[in-house]
Amino acid sequence: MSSPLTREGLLQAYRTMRTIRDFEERVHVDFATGEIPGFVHLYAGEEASATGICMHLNRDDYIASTHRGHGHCIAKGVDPVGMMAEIWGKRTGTCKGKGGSMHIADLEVGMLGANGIVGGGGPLICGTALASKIRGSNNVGVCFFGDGASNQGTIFEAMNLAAVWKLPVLFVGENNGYAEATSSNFSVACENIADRASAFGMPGVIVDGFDFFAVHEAAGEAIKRAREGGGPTLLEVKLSRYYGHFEGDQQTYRAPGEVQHLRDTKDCLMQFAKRVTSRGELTMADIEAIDREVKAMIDASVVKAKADPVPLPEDLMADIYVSY
Amino acid sequence: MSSPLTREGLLQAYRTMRTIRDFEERVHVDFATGEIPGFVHLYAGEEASATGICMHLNRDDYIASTHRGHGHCIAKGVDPVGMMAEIWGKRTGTCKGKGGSMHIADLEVGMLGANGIVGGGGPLICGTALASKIRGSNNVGVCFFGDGASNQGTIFEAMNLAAVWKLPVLFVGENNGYAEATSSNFSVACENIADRASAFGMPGVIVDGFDFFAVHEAAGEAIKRAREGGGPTLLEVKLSRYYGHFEGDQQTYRAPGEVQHLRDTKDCLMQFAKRVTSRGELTMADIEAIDREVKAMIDASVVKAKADPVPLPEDLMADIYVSY
Amino acid sequence: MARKITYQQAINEALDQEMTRDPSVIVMGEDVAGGAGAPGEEDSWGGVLGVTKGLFAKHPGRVLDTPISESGYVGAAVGAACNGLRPVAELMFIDFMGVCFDQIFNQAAKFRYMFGGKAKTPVVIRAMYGAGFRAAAQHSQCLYNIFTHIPGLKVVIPSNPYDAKGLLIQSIRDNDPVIFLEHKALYTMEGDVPEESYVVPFGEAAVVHEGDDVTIVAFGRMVNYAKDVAGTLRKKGVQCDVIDPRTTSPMDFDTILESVERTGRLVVVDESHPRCSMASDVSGFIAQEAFGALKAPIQMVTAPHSPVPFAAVLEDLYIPSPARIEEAVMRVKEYK
Amino acid sequence: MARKITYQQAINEALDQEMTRDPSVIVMGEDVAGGAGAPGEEDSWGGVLGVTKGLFAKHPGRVLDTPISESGYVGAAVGAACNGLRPVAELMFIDFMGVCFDQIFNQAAKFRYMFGGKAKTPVVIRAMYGAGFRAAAQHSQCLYNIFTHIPGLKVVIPSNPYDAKGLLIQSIRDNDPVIFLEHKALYTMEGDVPEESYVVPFGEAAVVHEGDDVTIVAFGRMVNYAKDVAGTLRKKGVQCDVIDPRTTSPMDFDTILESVERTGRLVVVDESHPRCSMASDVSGFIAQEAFGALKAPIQMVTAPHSPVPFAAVLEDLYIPSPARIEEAVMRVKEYK
Ligand SMILES: Cc1ncc(C[n+]2csc(CCOP(=O)(O)OP(=O)(O)O)c2C)c(N)n1
Ligand SMILES: Cc1ncc(C[n+]2csc(CCOP(=O)(O)OP(=O)(O)O)c2C)c(N)n1
Ligand SMILES: [Mg+2]
Ligand SMILES: [Mg+2]
Repeated sequence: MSSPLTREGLLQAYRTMRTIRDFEERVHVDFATGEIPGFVHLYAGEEASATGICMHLNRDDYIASTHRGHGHCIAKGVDPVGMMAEIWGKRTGTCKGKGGSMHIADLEVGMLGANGIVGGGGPLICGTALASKIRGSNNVGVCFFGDGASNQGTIFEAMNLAAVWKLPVLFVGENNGYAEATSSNFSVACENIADRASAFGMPGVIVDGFDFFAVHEAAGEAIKRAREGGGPTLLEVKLSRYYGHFEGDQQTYRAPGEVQHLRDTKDCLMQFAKRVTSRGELTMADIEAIDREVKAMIDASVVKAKADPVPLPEDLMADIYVSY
Repeated sequence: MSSPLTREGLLQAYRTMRTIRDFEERVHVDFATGEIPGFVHLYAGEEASATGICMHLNRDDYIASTHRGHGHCIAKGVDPVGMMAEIWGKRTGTCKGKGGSMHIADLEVGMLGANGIVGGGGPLICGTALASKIRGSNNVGVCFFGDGASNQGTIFEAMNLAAVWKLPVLFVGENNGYAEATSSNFSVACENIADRASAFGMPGVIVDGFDFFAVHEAAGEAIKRAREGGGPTLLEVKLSRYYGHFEGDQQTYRAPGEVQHLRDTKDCLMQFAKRVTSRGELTMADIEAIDREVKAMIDASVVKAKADPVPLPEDLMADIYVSY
Repeated sequence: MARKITYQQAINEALDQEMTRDPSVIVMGEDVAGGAGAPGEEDSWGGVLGVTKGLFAKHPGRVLDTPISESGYVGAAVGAACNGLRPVAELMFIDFMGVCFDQIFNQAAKFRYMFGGKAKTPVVIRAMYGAGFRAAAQHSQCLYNIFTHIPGLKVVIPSNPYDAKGLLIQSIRDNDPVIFLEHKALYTMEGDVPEESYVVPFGEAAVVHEGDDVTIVAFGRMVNYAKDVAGTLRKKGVQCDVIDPRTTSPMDFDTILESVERTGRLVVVDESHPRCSMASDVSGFIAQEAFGALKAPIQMVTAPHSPVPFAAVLEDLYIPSPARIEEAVMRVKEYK
Repeated sequence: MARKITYQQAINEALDQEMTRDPSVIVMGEDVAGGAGAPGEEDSWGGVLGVTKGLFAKHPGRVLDTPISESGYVGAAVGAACNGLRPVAELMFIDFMGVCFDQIFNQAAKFRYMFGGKAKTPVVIRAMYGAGFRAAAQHSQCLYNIFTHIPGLKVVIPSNPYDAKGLLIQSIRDNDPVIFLEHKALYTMEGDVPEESYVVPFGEAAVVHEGDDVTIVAFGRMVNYAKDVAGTLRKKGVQCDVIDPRTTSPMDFDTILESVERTGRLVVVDESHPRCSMASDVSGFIAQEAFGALKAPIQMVTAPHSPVPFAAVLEDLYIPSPARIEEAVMRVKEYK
């Protein structure tokens, strides 16, 4: 299979995936020390999904994300430095420290928010897509949701609404096999999430979420169709999360060695690097340069986040309304 | 196709359908005089569905109904005399005049209520079925819902839940082509409601709702499977309502002559009578005897309803809680 | 200003004028475009009671029928508001909020705050509320107190055609999420309504009757009852201020405070159930802020702590009556 | 009575004892059975914070994991209650009520009334509420006022382990729908809890501190703050009654009335937003029923009209503090 990506594209893809990975690994470490407050859900392991999809998007396209939103944010172009400050609860954060990990949003880059409510993003993305359509632009909306969320009424309603209104939406069911501790084999009554597409008269596609190129290609087709007025698609991405549901989760519900095995054999960054270097599309030097660059950036983001000021008392009552 | 019904069964089927029809036609007439208060949604035209399905049910099986609930109530064994009084707002009504047309319920005969909330019954019926299952009885639950309701998140969630928990439930999508004034061709993104069954790993069956025998047979199979532990089924019944969405609706959204044509060519009572008499299963005398008997009963129910007392002031604060 | 139209027509006119003025205004809801896909007449319905009738033809492509998926389309309205539109979503009966409340109170209401001031969510959710139609427990509730509780929402309850038009135009132009509640029993109420466009600002109560003996604060349909009672009592020598807050969030507590400081006596009339209601909200506020001025116990006239009954005789008992309002006013007036 | 266990253990014990006593009691919710279908350990989780851990093995077939379909399973609990079970459904965070409110307030709450007294719906909906976990705007709300408003529901807010156990047992045995709210910051609170089964009746407030100068009514976690403040103030010569209503519906207004008639001064402490809150509910009631006894303005100490912020420094400002409670008590105490 030939890759439609340029060298720049490949570098960008790797940089994005590496940034997500390092961001999450670092949050994992810092959470353990007790310095990061609240509930934090890490995206490590799933990088190929957000990256392969969001590479097709412009600034004016929107995504709606989930509680596990850091990866989607970074892939859509939210500044990781601001994100880190947000997660640390600082005034310099993307949301001035008022949202935290579960509510990072940056409408300026088309990121409509992580969401503390499972399935909350489905209806919302129909709205951004409707606005794009009514304005006559060719922008699209992408809704990320998990296997657990695929059983939430809001997601079903959103799929039907998007189909009825022929909206330019891509529904991305990130099936990592678990909703908290509950298996998707239990909670999803049909075989695959993608099987639900036919209930809404839209195409359903399954893709290997460890394979950046597969995700990229499948998403590209669906997004192209959406931009051209062909309506919504349901894309199921099969993948795995490397950490617990949230930080602190002991994960005793998982099979022993489950994650290590995936890390060793299927990791998306590893596969990507192997493929592009073996084909001579990028060199190990390219890869390592990015690794260094990203590591430095993430380290710096934490140094900055730690040093940054916390919100001011007057922030408590600010920005509740535009006017009141 | 041979009918598994005895003479007694055929008489009962016809009596039930005739009772529903006459009940609704009479409410239609009395509503027009302004004597009946509130919102009233008539089931006339759809009789074969409620009847063909509920004939398979016992007293301890439950049904959950809709705003268009009179037919389901009568088919499940709620007393039409009490229902008429309820619709007239009388203290002798099934719900003591406190529920009205949209909330007739009689738990003693397994009727869990009409419902003013579209899609409200889906989750509820999962609950009655769960209770049956946990108790180890072989009782089932039947959820009636419309084509419009088939787009409501609660119905999707209920179908998934019933499948996940392998509950003895029959989901009956009564597709009469409209939700209020909106066509199901518009609102349901796939071809048939039954196509949605595969999204929940259950069988989906389509049946002609003007044909009592077809409904009866299809429902029989599904209910048998449910009783035997085979889990839920989605049955789509294609039918039509003869009156407006609610009483007062001018129905200008319908094609001219649409209803008259169906009444003339497909009416479920007409088809039923033709079939059983032509086969010699019942005689015209049998049919006419029921017609007379039902007419007298409905007439009497209205005479009684009109004469019955209205609720007492103290009823306002009665039965809010079991104890408070 | 001599033209008289109904509350329902005033709402239709506000929508029409705003859609004409601003192409980013869209309307969506069940049957608001008259029934999509149906074979008969176009724009047959215009919403369940015909309030949006005629908009579909005048504003092609901007009046959208929806499936019965309230979470879906109310959430879509919220999302569209984040992407530059000013959607007006019709939630038929406010009683249906239970199937879509999350999109309203956890999403729309909180975006601006959670996102550090970077979001703007100019969405209007219109719905009918209130008892009196023999529509029973699931189609007759008020529920405005629930929305009033939620920071980030604005809540509007017009009591007459003039306010309905001006407040709806303001709601559409407003940059925050607005819950706009229409009492179904007021749709046929007639009143003077200017033809041209105008706004009634939020957070400014109307004093619809003046007097120095007793302050009556009433909401929505109850304003009209209170005004009638005040008229009757004037003839009996009791002078009442009747205050219509018009919006419960923001709420013009200043006007109430000023009045109670003058009268020392307060009656609050609210069609809701009593617990944690607007009646208790106003009473609690005054008991905290104007205690020194109070000369009598505050009286709350509300519906009872019961679901709305179907039978006419019970529903009529359920709804606060002019007689009960008058009685409450006399009770505080005569309190020594 | 010497055994100390935590609030969380008390809840687990109540569930366990009732499930043992009555086979019609079942428990359902997300991960309450530990994570169905997963390949690892059985009963791994026991609900998101482990409250139901261990029940799965002890009560086979009666502790059920659910898909993330709150309308679906909460409604199923309601339906099962109509068919003879006594389900306890766990709605993880009360903030999620927005995706399933209809099944609670239009279905469960209204059945008995709408059906003319023929239904009985003994369902319990358990959920966490409250701020303090840095869980931000969508996982930190109180919302009990919303449920309190709805006729047909009962609402329970235990402030300590003893009450948590006794009230939960009562909730399960009760024949009406009950919203049972657990403050997440109280899960680790220890207290004396009898091993045997017992009930704390609904509608009976606890007076957790006694004094004749000022009445403090507080809810949930705030009861503990108020008690501490009362302890401090006692040393400073100010004597407070601290009343914990324990259930807000039914609500023991009598105990509050009796206290205010004695003290003439009232402070209400409520972790909710202020509008249409329990704070305003109690204040409004007293301003109507005990006006003659009041010697000072009622003071409401609540969270502000803002979503719950994430940053610790802001969340700490958001939550009513002992300092603010003390200040309010002193204000009413010193009022002339
Ligand atoms: C409406 C709602 N229900 C439940 C939760 C609690 N919750 C948060 S994440 C989660 C699991 C989500 O699983 P999935 O959709 O598969 O996403 P994943 O965590 O695997 O990325 C649950 C149950 C919630 N936040 N919102
Ligand atoms: C949650 C909710 N949304 C909307 C309505 C208003 N409503 C009542 S009946 C109805 C149409 C239902 O259509 P369908 O499900 O096809 O049933 P039918 O009336 O055709 O029998 C609508 C929109 C409602 N009662 N509840
Ligand atoms: Mg998952
Ligand atoms: Mg229909």
